[in-house]
Amino acid sequence: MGIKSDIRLIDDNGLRIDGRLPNQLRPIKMEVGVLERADGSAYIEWGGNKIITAVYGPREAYPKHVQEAEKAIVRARYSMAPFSVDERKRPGPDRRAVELSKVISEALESVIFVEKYPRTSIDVYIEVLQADAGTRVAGITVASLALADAGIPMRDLIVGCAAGKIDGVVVLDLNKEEDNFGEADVPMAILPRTKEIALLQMDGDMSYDELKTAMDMAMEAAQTIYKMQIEALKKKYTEVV
Amino acid sequence: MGIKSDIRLIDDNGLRIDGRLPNQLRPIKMEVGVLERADGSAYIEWGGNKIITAVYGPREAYPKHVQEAEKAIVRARYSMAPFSVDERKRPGPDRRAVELSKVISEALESVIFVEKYPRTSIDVYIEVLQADAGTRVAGITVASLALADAGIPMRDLIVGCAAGKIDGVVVLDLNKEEDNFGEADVPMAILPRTKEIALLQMDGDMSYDELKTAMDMAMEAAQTIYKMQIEALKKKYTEVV
Amino acid sequence: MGIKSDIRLIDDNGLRIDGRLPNQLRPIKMEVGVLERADGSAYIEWGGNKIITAVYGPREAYPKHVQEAEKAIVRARYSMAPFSVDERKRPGPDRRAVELSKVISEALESVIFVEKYPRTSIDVYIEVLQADAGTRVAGITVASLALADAGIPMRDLIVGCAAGKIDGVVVLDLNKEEDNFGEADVPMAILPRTKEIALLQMDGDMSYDELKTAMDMAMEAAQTIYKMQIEALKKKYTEVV
Amino acid sequence: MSNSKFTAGVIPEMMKNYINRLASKGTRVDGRGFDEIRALKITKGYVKRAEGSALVELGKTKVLAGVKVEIGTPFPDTPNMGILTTNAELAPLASPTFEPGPPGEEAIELARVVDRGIREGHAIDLEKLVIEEGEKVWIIFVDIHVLDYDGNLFDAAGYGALAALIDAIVPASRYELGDDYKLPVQHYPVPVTFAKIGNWIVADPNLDEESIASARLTVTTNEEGHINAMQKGLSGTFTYEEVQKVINMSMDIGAKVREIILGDSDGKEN
Amino acid sequence: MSNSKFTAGVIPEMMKNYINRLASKGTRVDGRGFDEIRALKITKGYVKRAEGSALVELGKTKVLAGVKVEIGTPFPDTPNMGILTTNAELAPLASPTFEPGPPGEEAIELARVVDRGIREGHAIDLEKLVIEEGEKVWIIFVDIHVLDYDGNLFDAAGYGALAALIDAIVPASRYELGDDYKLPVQHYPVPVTFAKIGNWIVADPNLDEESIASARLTVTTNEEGHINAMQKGLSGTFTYEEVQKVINMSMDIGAKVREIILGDSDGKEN
Amino acid sequence: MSNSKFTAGVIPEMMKNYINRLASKGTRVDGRGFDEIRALKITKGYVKRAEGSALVELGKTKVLAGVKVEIGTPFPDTPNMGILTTNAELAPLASPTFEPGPPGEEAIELARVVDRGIREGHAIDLEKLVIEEGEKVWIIFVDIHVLDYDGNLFDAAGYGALAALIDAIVPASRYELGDDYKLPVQHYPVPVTFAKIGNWIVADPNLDEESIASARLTVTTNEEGHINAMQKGLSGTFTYEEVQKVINMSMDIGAKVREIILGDSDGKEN
Repeated sequence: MGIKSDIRLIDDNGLRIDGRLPNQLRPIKMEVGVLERADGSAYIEWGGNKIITAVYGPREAYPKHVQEAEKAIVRARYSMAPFSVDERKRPGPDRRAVELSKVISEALESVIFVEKYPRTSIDVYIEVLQADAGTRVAGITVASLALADAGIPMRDLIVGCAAGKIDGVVVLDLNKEEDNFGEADVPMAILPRTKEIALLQMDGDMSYDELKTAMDMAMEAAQTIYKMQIEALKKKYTEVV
Repeated sequence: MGIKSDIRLIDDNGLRIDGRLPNQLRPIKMEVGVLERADGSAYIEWGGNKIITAVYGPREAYPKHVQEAEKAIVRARYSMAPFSVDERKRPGPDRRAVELSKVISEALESVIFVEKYPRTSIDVYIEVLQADAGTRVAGITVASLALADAGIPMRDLIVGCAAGKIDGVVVLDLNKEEDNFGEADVPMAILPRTKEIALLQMDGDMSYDELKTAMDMAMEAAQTIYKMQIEALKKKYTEVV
Repeated sequence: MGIKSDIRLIDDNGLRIDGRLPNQLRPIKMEVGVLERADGSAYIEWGGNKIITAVYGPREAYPKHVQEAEKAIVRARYSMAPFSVDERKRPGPDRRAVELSKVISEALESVIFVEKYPRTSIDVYIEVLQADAGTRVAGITVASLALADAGIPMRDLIVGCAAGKIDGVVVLDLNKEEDNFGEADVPMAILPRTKEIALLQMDGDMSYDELKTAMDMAMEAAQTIYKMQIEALKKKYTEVV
Repeated sequence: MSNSKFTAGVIPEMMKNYINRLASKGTRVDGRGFDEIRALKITKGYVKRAEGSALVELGKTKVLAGVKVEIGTPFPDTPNMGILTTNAELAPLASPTFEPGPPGEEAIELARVVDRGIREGHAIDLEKLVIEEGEKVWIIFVDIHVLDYDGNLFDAAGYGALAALIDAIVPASRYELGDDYKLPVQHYPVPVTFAKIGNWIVADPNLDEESIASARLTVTTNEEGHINAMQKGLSGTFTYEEVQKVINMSMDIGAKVREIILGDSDGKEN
Repeated sequence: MSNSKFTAGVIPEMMKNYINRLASKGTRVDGRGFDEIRALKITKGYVKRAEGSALVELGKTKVLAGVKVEIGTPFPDTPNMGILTTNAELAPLASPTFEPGPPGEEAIELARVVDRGIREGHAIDLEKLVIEEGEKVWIIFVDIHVLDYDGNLFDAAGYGALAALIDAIVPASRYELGDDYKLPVQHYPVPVTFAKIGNWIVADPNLDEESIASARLTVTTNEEGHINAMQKGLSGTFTYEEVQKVINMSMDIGAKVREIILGDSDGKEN
Repeated sequence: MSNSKFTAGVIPEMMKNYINRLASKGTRVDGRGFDEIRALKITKGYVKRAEGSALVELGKTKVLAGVKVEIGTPFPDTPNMGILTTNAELAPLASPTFEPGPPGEEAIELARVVDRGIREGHAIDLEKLVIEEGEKVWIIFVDIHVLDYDGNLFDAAGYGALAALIDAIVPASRYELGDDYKLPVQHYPVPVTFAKIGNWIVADPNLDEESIASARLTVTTNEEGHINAMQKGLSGTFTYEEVQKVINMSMDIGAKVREIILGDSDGKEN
């Protein structure tokens, strides 16, 4: 967070640089079942983000020594295409991608009935084709749909959503400029029915009250996103039937 | 191909910078059975190229997951010594070497009765000790001898030969300067008895007729090289007996 | 060895820059059993060196293809912490560390009854936390204690000690400045009871007689260090009882 | 090495016989003629953050190509030329047989064949990409991202790369080097790939066909009917006559594909 | 991915039951209260060759943090700031489950969480580390070396990093840039980690507790009571209320730890 | 680590007994005396593209050494010295036990022992390789390429490196820095390696002997009878007396080998 700058992120009317209110999400569009070869797949456009996900599995985990005797392992791999960002990203996972892949894997595992598929892996590939801040939460949201599309049994969908602080104001769903020049970001993943928190990170500087407000905002927005997920799934499966 | 330059590659008498006619090969010298430890080996000098090859196998393929249940795998590894070229080459395979290893492997496999040796590998190591253009076709030619020396059953020898275009003229067997400043190169590998084409690459700019002429030239020269291969094998095995 | 310089390493009184006599060791302090998780561990301060070692094993060797049917493999891994030297060392083994790990492994194996534990590995981790020349011989000395602490059966302890040449004089146990600006270094590892030589390296420039003197000096000092090893072991095991 | 990564598991003998039987009747699994390619859709400008991009759908094969344009130092031996560099990633989301990790030999061959077509076909005028001779030039990064693999990546990637280059701008204004301008594309080399199945040769093989093909040949030709690149693959062989036939077909098909690449435009205004 | 590397083999079901039974009585394996951390000892100046260092003993967990300070080029987008870079190595001597080789995902996460705390908490005033704007700045290398792993590396590493920075000098004289001076540390962000075991939440989990925990949460707070970083881990979940409780506890514990970090001093005179 | 890579499979107990029986009679598998090395042939100038090269045949062991000379920046702490760098590759064509891939510990040890001999023996006058102090120096790349492995790579590689350096020119004219000139070789350090088999010590062990040796010792001496480098290997030990004996033998054998290296010349005129 927080390259200092003179850019004003909130104008006199309390609007953000893309015209949103503090608690307003960017436009979100999801589509389920977009790939031929994957066992499950989904695509999301969330603000300027374009992310495609594929799920393979449950399949025999390979190499063998990663197998676990009593459950499936969930391996999410978060990856950014070289051309998805302003400055070309060298192919291959950097340290950030390794960390995100780990926390996303753990978050997704929290909803999957892994004990049903011992010795297998459930591989979730999250490819960021165009990046505009909030890729990890958008990635979790769309990965959840791909898991559903692959028929992986889950106790709930999972919704990613972030809130943060810019120009001293707590706001929902930071875009790229807000992420670059803002003061804090709080990415979360939420189980919408039980409101459990499966992913929670934070960086920046916030008071306790600000953080509480941010979490409240993200948890409320999660319900909205959850409805969109359901719609996207319905659309696919209604069309099919 | 094709760094632009003022260098004339063909003189007024139609001769090339090394004095060759357009359809003339560089001098070629081959020797079979040059290494102690390898199952088969051979050495070639072709123009300024010096290349040594060793064959190991058929031997149990390792690591196990590369084994194929119904045939041997053929793994050629094309490699240039660091001092084989003007500017020192860093050790280890670069992208070019990976591609050449792949197409050479496929070309060699076309003549080997791989179905005789399931679960094994036939490893062909091609080490370029001194490079002077045309290393891949010289490498295939000498690898073919090393395979024969190793007693690997083949339906034919295989001959590598290239043709190309320089100063607008189609010529056989480009040397280094011709390769650097010429207009096109067409490396081929040919089964001399059946005239089948096992390797074919091309880069540069050629009309259909030019390409046809180049292919004709290479296929004719392949017969000459084939005779040299036979001689080299005879020499080894006559000496032995 | 041997960056030329005007630094005088021996003064008019025959004393070295740290005040030692030619055949004098730096202060040495050892402690056995310093880590919770390791099967055996020990710590040494030797001049400005601080080195900690851990031993794991005998345990099933992994990956399986490194197992040997008739003996344990001894794998020492010599490693320097990034902050252990003046210029930060990039993490991960460099070529020097690979070589040292190999010769240390071989030296340690010479005293271990490896044939008692077929298919296992005995892993010895030597972490240099602060470096001040002579790390390999200090590492062997302390590794020997960690092996004893782990209960690995050995036919003798093993003692590391170096001698060398500075300003034309043969001296014992070079420190960092002497190592940088001196003329030769002879690291050795010695079985103190039988006086066998298990590690011997040398670099620099020495006459036969100088080398002989250096070896004599190191072998004599080894007996002193051996006594300290015994003391350190006694201290641990007396305290326990 | 074998083509194992490109083989989606074992195609049963049955499938092989079926494809061969169809071929003997002059048709293919999906009803195409031998010299007919699958439906081709190209969406230029798909990725806004890239300087140029194109999503290629060739049948069910999906490839996204992106172009990034940055500033760098020219190679010492070509001080008066920009730099072109091509990379391909077989992202594991595209096929159960693709694995994460650094590019394997398939990805490297794919990138190099695409690169060779563009480079040898002089698609881009690299001499127009010099900012300061010997010091500063534009580097063109072409990245091929395979999203869904249903056969014939060479062609899908080649079309994507060319379309993305056509779509691309040189972001001069970002570096205060004047106005942005279109990347100087001067030729349009187009690859067409053929597979040999039994004694038949088919254009644009799909995954099933690739899986049982004995040999593969890619020919890249330009708008003048010249040949710029060829790449034969797999362990089977071609006869001389087959090669000539393939080259001729590649020119015909290439001409049609070129129209689609040039004509299509979506997203960004060009 | 699973947390296999951090699990020291299979903890028998028995152990799990035992820890749960204790928890239901409000206590823990080693007798601590839920919000009580293990004995903490910090030895600054442990490594003389480093510009700053600290040996942390948190219970039986031992971590050595070292700071090296060198000269380098600033990042193009922050020409007026020094550079902070954090690295962690899970040296295989520290645990039978750590393997030699490049940092795995655990080591990378550890380094990044430590880095985030220091960076977002503005522990160091990076603007004071510029030698020549846009050209030359001080690079601060923080290296975390785990020596003995008995649980809760996040906190041990975080304490070590902060203490080593406090201990560190900028070696200006070595480069003939004036006198050495203390590294400008301006804030003191301190992480505190909690594990969820059954329905209980405990601070500073030891290895046994970590092995059976369902979820983990690290909260880094500074001396003003602000939150600078959070990191949730493992495949379990927290409720909203649990998170609020954890944040509050982290501030209380953090304050006490901060005193230890600031107060303690060994070796080097500061 | 064990010497598994250098062991060509299991030598049957029988072979071991046979070699030992011969040794007790003062002879060896190939009829040599204990202090006798195999036939040594050195062909300088083997690779024309290299600045220097030498093919070494030591019995059936074949090693090709090449020297490349390029321009680079000196190390900061030695601004007035050229750079020497030595690399060895155990090419998989040389032995069924060598595998493709980056250099393993055997290749690294080999390169470092060869390097140490040349460097500590001051074979090259690095101070004569400065073009512009602190800015530009000649870098000498010595690359050892093992072609056929029948034992004792240390010596074959060491002879090849020295011979290739003697053969080498500094290609000044290529960089418009005046005429080419011979690389300034000023000393001739020569390694000789011994193996301990049972209680016997033999010079220049072949592969069979290496396979059953318990310890190995390489001693590099120069033309003045000084010792420049030693390297003991394998898990056996030497007595003090054995070491003294080996050092003495290494001087005698080294002197003879030095003549061969200096005398022989093939290919390039020097």
